[in-house]
Amino acid sequence: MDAMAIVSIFVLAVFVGFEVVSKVSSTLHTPLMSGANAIHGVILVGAIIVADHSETTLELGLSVAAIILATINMIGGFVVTDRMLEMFKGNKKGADK
Amino acid sequence: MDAMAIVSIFVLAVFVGFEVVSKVSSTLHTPLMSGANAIHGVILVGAIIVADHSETTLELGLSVAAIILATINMIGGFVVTDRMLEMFKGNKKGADK
Amino acid sequence: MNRTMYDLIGLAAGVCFILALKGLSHPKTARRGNLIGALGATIATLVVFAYNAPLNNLGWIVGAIAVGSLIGVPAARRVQMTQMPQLVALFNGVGGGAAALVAIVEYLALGSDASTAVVIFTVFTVVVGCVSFSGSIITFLKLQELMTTRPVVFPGGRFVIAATLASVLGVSGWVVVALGTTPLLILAALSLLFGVLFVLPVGGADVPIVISLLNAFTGLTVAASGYVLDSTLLIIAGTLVGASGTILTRLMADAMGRSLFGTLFGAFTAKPQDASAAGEERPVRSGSPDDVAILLNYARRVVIVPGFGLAVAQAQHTVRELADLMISKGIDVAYGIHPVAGRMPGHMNVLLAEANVPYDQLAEMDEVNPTFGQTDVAIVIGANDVVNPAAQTTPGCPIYGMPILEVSNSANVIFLKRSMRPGFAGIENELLYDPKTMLLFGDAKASLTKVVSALKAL
Amino acid sequence: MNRTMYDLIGLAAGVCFILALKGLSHPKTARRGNLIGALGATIATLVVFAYNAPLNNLGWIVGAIAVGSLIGVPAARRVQMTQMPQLVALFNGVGGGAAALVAIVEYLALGSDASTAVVIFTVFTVVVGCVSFSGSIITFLKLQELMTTRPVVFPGGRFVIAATLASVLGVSGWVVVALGTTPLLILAALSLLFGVLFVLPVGGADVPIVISLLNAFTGLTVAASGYVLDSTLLIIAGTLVGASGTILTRLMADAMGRSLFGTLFGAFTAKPQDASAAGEERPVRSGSPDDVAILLNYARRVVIVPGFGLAVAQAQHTVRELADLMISKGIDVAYGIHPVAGRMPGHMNVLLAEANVPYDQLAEMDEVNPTFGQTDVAIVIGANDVVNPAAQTTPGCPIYGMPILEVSNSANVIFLKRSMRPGFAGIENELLYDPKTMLLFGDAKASLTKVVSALKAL
Ligand SMILES: NC(=O)c1ccc[n+]([C@@H]2O[C@H](COP(=O)([O-])OP(=O)(O)OC[C@H]3O[C@@H](n4cnc5c(N)ncnc54)[C@H](OP(=O)(O)O)[C@@H]3O)[C@@H](O)[C@H]2O)c1
Ligand SMILES: NC(=O)c1ccc[n+]([C@@H]2O[C@H](COP(=O)([O-])OP(=O)(O)OC[C@H]3O[C@@H](n4cnc5c(N)ncnc54)[C@H](OP(=O)(O)O)[C@@H]3O)[C@@H](O)[C@H]2O)c1
Repeated sequence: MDAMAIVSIFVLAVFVGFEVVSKVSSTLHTPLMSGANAIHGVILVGAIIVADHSETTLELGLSVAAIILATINMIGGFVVTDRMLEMFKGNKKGADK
Repeated sequence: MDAMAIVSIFVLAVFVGFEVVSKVSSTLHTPLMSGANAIHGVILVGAIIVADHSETTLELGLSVAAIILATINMIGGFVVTDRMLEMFKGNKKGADK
Repeated sequence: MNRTMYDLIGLAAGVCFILALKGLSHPKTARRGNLIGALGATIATLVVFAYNAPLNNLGWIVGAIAVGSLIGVPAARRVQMTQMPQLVALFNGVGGGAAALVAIVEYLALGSDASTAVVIFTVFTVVVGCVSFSGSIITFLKLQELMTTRPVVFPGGRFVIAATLASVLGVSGWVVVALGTTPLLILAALSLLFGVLFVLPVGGADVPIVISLLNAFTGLTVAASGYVLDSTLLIIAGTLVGASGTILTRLMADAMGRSLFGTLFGAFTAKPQDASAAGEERPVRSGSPDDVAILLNYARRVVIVPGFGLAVAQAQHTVRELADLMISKGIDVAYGIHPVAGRMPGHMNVLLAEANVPYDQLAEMDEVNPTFGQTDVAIVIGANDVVNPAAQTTPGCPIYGMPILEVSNSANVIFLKRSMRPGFAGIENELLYDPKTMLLFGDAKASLTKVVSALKAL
Repeated sequence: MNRTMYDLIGLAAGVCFILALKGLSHPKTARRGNLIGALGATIATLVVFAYNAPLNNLGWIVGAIAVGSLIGVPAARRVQMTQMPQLVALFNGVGGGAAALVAIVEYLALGSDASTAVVIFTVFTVVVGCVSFSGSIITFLKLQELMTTRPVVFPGGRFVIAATLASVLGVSGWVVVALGTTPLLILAALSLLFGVLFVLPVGGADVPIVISLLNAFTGLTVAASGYVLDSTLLIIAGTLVGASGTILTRLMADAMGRSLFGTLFGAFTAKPQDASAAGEERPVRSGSPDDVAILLNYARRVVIVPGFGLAVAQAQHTVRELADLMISKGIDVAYGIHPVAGRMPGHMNVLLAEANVPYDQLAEMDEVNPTFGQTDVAIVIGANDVVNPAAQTTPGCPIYGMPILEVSNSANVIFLKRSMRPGFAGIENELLYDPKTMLLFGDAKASLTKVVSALKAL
């Protein structure tokens, strides 16, 4: 994909990121952070790709480590976020506020 | 630019468009519509490009017509939007609401 | 200038457009937003000149731009505020037309090597551009009241529309497969026709919604041209307008209490309506300025309901004078502002702001409706549809479902209008015949002036 | 599976992430949003397997994923609510670490044909990934209170930091120019060091802000890897997190009344502070549960200010019992909720929701502060920093500038805490020595139970 396309995508994604969260209420700061944190766990995809390409044991070793860490980030992140939000069930009304 | 990039750009731009206006107050509906309307006047760029490439008189004639219309859309659009908004000066306080 | 540079500047222009829309959706930043948009457009235009320099047909191009400016700027400068919406409609139409023309030229220039995608997008632009063009013209005629603002529906109309749409699609397919000029022109003609038929059945309050929709359409055509002309800028700008336009259309529909679906497919579902013709012979209670003055003088609370007529009569200053006078007499005065009173959202706010009416006297529909019960006099100045009970009582009438200002709950209702003619939606207003209603005929400004002096005299 | 398919599915995953963030920022949709995010991540992972099938080292890959899950899931399931923020910090750290490792592998695999851009982005990822990793670990230690939560500042510290940063940049340049493994490892080491030094001087309330910032950093590294690995998905996902994370960091800083700049460059500007050591020998007025009960019994209005200690003591049900009891006695009761009371925003809302405290009894800071004037008793349960006047009176103290609950305006203040130890920010609270303050020492739950029975007895 040519550089220009990537720049455009980057710029647009920045705007989406800004706009989408700009109105979040302070009650949701932590869950939102935690969710976003889980999202960057997709680096797992990158880790898998490099593991696939690894030739040397060093490369493979590092890739495997990367996969483990990325998985922890991704799966753990989504689970803990869900648990945080679960706790809000209590006061839907509150949440609406 | 490859098709994939274009699709990505399109999708992201859709989200930006949605998010950016989703909170507009009804007082601004008309100016916003008018402003957006002026923005699509950039088809002028397209009109200029085809005029540049025109070989036959027919093509040139149509392109020239396109340029005229696009210019009306673009310049007229921005001017009229500005005039609409000018009228809000009166009640900033109101506008803030 | 190299390609990267060109693209980067194009992207910058795109960002300007994003910031423009962002700004335009907040009152404080709206004006700056519009200017940023204009900046972006300027950059975009200049960079094309720079990148493709020297342009062929440069003279023609510059000349055309000059002509366009000479038409567009004065039109935008001179137009009356009350006519801005139809001007916007017109501008949107020409934009669509421009997109269609560009696409036609592209089509003519298409080599047989053109990818199917390119052909499809070109044809798409021609069709939607034409629809947007002719449709906008009709909305213009409606708002400008050069034709009836009421839904134009003829028996079997919806079948005609369906047929037209079908043939548009059919011919499109044909045009994509068999490149050819004649089929394309037929297609354009059919699309123009469809645009007309699509908008004709739309009436009254729905018109601005349709303008917004066509505006979004035009945006999409621009995006499509961007694909064909390989211009990221056009893709971004067009998509932005398409997306934001769609949302905006929904927001407008909600604000006017209209179902978007009903509006869009009204064309297919609309049945001929027997909206009762205006001005029947039925008794009404009309009064003199003095009668009005007396009513007001002994009121504790008065709600002023301004409408399109106030704008026509340019009576904003006079109405303020009256309000101040009443306040000085210790009467509790409020203006009841309906979201779609007038001809553009915010029309009344703007109008009264001109007369520096204190903002805290303006009450939005939701605030004011509950208070009519305690209101002695509701004085309706050049408004009609926005207080028409038919919106609640008469299913199938053009404004049915639109939330209204429930003036009929107040002890007395006074209408200032020139005649028994109906309003924008072209439907009879039962409230005019209500025993608690008093009509003061004449131009709003003239009537108000009389009322003021009468009230002073008391 | 062909490339287009792969890319399209990737884009779909990207859209999931957008929708996830969108959902997460509205209470009603937050949970669904998170699930959509998880869905996107799953899709993204599966499609890599499908597209590159058959993967080399498949066994290793699957095994690693299994191990990761076996570590991550139980950790996330078991963690106490009060410890979630540090777990998030930890997860963020490992994410950064993963990005750095991926980049290192890429770097090792780089042919001499690699474009400068690719090299630069790779190095960028290594650096920022390492910073995010070590920095997050430190924040974890701070929140877990495995190390002091107070700013760690040593004389000349800021020069050390500046020097480290400089050398990081220097070595980066070197690594970009002269591809080589050793320099890269040096760079990684330096970056790790910088991460530590960057976070050490951050104290108290700023910790969560820094976590959010590092979170945004990690996002950017992911975007960079996306560029190197030519994966649109990674670019979009990474950029989204980077952008939203940045905004979120600012919002958090505002909510806690911190200057973002101060937080970021605190490292460079922080001077050793003489935050007075906890627990000096000064007279305080401590009371018995009965004293407290009596005060409450004759109060007309009581405001309960919960803090971290309430969570530690898990006294939410007991406090509700007390509140209900007071209400039954006709006392007007409200909970004053500080935005950063506890250890995560919304911590108190969540805690009290567990005890089904009626939502309308929860008053946010801005609502409740003006009412302390008419409040007879403010009962502060396991809160400290959020009511510490030092935030307003002592420039340069770690929480200076943070808006607080102004309990000192109420006629009486009661503190329920176990000792004279300070709170999270580790600073003395003058209010404890205020004559109008009464301290009830002991675990919040135990004390509350006693107060309830005493109050019942009256
Ligand atoms: N706000 C928007 O965005 C927008 C846009 C497009 C359409 N619309 C539609 O426009 C309508 C607005 O309702 P509305 O009540 O404000 O206006 P209206 O329903 O159009 O009624 C205006 C009334 O003012 C009277 N009038 C006209 N000129 C006058 C003058 N010089 N002096 C005194 N009276 C005068 C007319 O009666 P006479 O002729 O007898 O004097 C007419 O009954 C709604 O149907 C709305 O849906 C709104
Ligand atoms: N909300 C967030 O997002 C967030 C995140 C990270 C940091 N922070 C920071 O955390 C702090 C929150 O302020 P805060 O007032 O809620 O808490 P705090 O300032 O940390 O004070 C907690 C108090 O509770 C007492 N305590 C602890 N365990 C107790 C127990 N079992 N029974 C009774 N009392 C107990 C402690 O005193 P004893 O030890 O004497 O009992 C301590 O004084 C702020 O500095 C904030 O910036 C907030």
